[in-house]
Amino acid sequence: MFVTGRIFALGMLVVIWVFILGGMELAKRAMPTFRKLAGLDALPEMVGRAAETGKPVHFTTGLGELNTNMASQLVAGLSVLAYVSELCARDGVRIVYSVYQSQVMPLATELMKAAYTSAGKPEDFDAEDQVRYMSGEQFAYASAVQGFAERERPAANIMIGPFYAESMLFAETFYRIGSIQLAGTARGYQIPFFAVVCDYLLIAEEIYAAGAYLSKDPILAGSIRGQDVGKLLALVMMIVGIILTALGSSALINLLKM
Amino acid sequence: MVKESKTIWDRLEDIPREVLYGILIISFIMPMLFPIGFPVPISPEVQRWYNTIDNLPSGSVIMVDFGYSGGGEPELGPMAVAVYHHIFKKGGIKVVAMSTSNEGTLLFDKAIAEINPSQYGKQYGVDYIHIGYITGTESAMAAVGKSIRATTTTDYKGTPLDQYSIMNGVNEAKDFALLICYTTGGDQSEGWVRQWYTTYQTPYLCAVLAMMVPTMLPYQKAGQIVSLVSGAQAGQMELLVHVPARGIKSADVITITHLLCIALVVVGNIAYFGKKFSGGKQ
Amino acid sequence: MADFATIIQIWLAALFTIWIYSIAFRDNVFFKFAEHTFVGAAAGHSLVMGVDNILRIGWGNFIGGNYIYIIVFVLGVLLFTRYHSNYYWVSRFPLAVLVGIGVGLMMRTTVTSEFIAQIQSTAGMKLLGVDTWTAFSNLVFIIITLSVVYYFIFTFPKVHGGKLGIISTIAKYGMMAAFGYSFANTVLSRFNMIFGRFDFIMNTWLPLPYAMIALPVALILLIYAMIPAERRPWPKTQK
Amino acid sequence: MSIVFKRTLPIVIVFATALLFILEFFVTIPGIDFKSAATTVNNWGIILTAFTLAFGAVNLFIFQGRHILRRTKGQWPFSLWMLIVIVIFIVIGVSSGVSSGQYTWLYSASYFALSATVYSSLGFYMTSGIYRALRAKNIESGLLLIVGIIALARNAPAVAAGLPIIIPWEAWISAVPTTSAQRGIMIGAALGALALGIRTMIGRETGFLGKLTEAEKGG
Repeated sequence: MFVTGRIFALGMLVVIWVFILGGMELAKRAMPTFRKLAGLDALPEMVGRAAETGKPVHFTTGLGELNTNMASQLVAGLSVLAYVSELCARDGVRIVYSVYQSQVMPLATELMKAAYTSAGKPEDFDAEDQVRYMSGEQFAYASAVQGFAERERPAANIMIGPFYAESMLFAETFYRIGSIQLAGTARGYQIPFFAVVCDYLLIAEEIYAAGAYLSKDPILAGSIRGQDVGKLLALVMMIVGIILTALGSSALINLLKM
Repeated sequence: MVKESKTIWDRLEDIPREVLYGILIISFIMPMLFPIGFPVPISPEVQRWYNTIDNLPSGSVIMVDFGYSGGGEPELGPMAVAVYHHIFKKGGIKVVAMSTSNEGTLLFDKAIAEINPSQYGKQYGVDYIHIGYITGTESAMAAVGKSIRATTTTDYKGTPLDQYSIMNGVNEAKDFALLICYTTGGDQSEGWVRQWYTTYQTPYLCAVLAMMVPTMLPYQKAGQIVSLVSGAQAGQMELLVHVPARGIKSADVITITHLLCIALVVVGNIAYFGKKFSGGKQ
Repeated sequence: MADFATIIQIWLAALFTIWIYSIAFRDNVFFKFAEHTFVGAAAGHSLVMGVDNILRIGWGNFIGGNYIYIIVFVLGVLLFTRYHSNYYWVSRFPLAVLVGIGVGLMMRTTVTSEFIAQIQSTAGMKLLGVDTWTAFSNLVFIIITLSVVYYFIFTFPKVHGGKLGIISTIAKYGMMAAFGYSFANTVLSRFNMIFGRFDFIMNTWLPLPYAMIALPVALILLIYAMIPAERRPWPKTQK
Repeated sequence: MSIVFKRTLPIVIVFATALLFILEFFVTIPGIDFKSAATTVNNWGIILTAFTLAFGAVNLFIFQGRHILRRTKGQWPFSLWMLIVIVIFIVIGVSSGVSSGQYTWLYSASYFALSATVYSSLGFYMTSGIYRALRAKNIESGLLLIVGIIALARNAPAVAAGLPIIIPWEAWISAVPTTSAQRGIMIGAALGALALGIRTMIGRETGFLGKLTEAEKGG
């Protein structure tokens, strides 16, 4: 009936399935509380600095498309964009979003307009100036963003989404012109560059948490809750396993191999 | 606005990038013009890779994935070439190649031209073959693992597989004693762990770009990969196989340019701390 | 001596290489040309390889007696309805098959290869009965792995409160060390790639006749192209 | 009805297809041949993916075509050239085959050289990044810097040969802190991937459906 050697894995898959669905159901009733994310906490300060200097804030969500497996990172980036837009509207700071995906333009415009409206300043929002389609090609996009950075010298630069080889290019350019930077991506190869250059960092899964927290979407927040329970389970299994191994028993390891 | 006078530390920090690039280009060109022949130590992973192939029983069949793109060719090409030399020198091993990268078949041709298999008396279709680029990455791995012939009936040139003697009795993952993947993509290097090691426990050797090594390390630690090397270690493989080529040639350049990087970090930090301690805080 | 076609190929490849590198200094028209060639070539090549698969694998199976493949061809063509403003939804059916395969293949093995196998490997690390250095290394390994998993727990804020905050700090230190290592490895990768191109320029292109003359000419043209139009000494542009 | 057909049915297809692959892997039920069903669907997937490889070119034709029609200043000649390149690749690739000498020539002269160069050009930015940004600002960045320098030194073959002490240092950094931190990230990411898979299967992640009408969004 069950394939030997894969029984535990199947059981685990079912358990995780239950965690995720359960998390979503519970989140529909009450949103889970999130821990502090250092990167997000820095945002008001970053916007405040832009207000002092009178320079704009720059935002990018990197590459990737909404209909691929990069969509969830892109969506997380857009949630942060909405939040930052509201902060900027409140402090009277101009925020410019550089767009790579033409399909994201209308969505981002809506999000930003809503943010300005909820800050009580819908008249301050100028879509044409603030939502800029740069290019749909990686390096053309990168050089357009670089050009923007050098012309307008934004006080802050925020990069959240799926980033590829352009990550280093952006981070270095904005560092050079003195922008304070927050960056986050779940693409493992690019995190080190952001870690080296940027002032604040959202590491890997943190961007999903940030997106879920800011968007207050019960599906995403509940899904993260379910994953958290999965992580707790992983921790328990590892600790029990290490203790058993130290005691000379391989009971847990044999169970995992079932 | 008051014009601030620049301190030496400011100047040091603000070296224009064109100057930095210039220095970098020079440090690439000089060792190429005047080769030094620095020594290259062999690392344990490369040795383990070499031993794995060396210990294969005669008659084994290996699956090789040319999963790299042209961008990574300078790094992974020399590794692929050196390993083919080793396999052909050892003899008695059949190599079936496929590609999960859409440039793979073209890069296979490049590698084979460099290897010149006829010097070892090896023939296409008898000792080695390429069954083509197959789209879908993980779907391709899973499909080929189940049945090669249900997936593709021809090699990369369009000739039916059954016309080649190498394919006699070779059709699924269980027929392969070893899996080797050269790749520039995480989907490939990780995909083979999922679709072949996890499913069929095929021993797996993986060569990736140096920058991908860290994310792949947990697989090696968990025993899912026998040996994980970076293409940058091709020079070491060439030394073990006694066929010095492109990999070893880069040793001088890599040494000089890395020394430059270390120097840049040191100078950059001196400038940073110099500015900090000379009261140049903003 | 290489034949004429090969010489042209080398010249083209060499010029493209120089033009692409020029972006490191400044944007210019040669870079733009090379970049557009690159994007076009990538798209064209990808399409050609797709056709190769459809013909070699799909068609091959079809004429081999697997007539059910006609359904796949129809589904494949339906994928292109995504470009139609009214019938775009038709493309969802073949796309759903693709997404389903991807999700199924990923889920069934990820749970083993990236979750259970990693837990198993960590659980099997020995702290007793090994030499001191190994025990110490294993201890550090276990502490970092556990604290990094712990760090990524988001919805139980209490586990990060008070003194427990130290766990996240350890996790961050561990990850920073890992990122430093990755960074250095990326330098190695990129420099190897640069070496590959320089090697090509110096040992394949420059030995060809006239290449030594062409190189400085190409560089001067590039520098000229990098100067903004209004500041060029010639031709004078009207303001 | 229409929404069910346009929105729900694709999700049902996703669910059923994914479930087939999951069942094939984990269970054997006498009388039901999951394996041959999965093999067939798997091979279908390969052909379907081959069709999607044309999307890039089609997108470019639509997008760059607009530049050409509008004669966008400073852009349209490049757009035209890009489309010409695509056509050249298609004509040569399809007429003489991908393993032909002509196609290999075309590939080596353009795409191969270009992609190798484009990705290597990042090495330049990294150099200035190293110089300007790799600073020991606090403990975290200090740690990153020290590990980075040791790894850089080890990666330089001659430095490692002349200063063999760094070989075990680097090996330890690689085997202990790097592997363990990456493993922690991997365990978290695996759960994230599984959660994404589950959300896709139950129709809570609908990016692949493309644009949704207002009525479909409400569904």
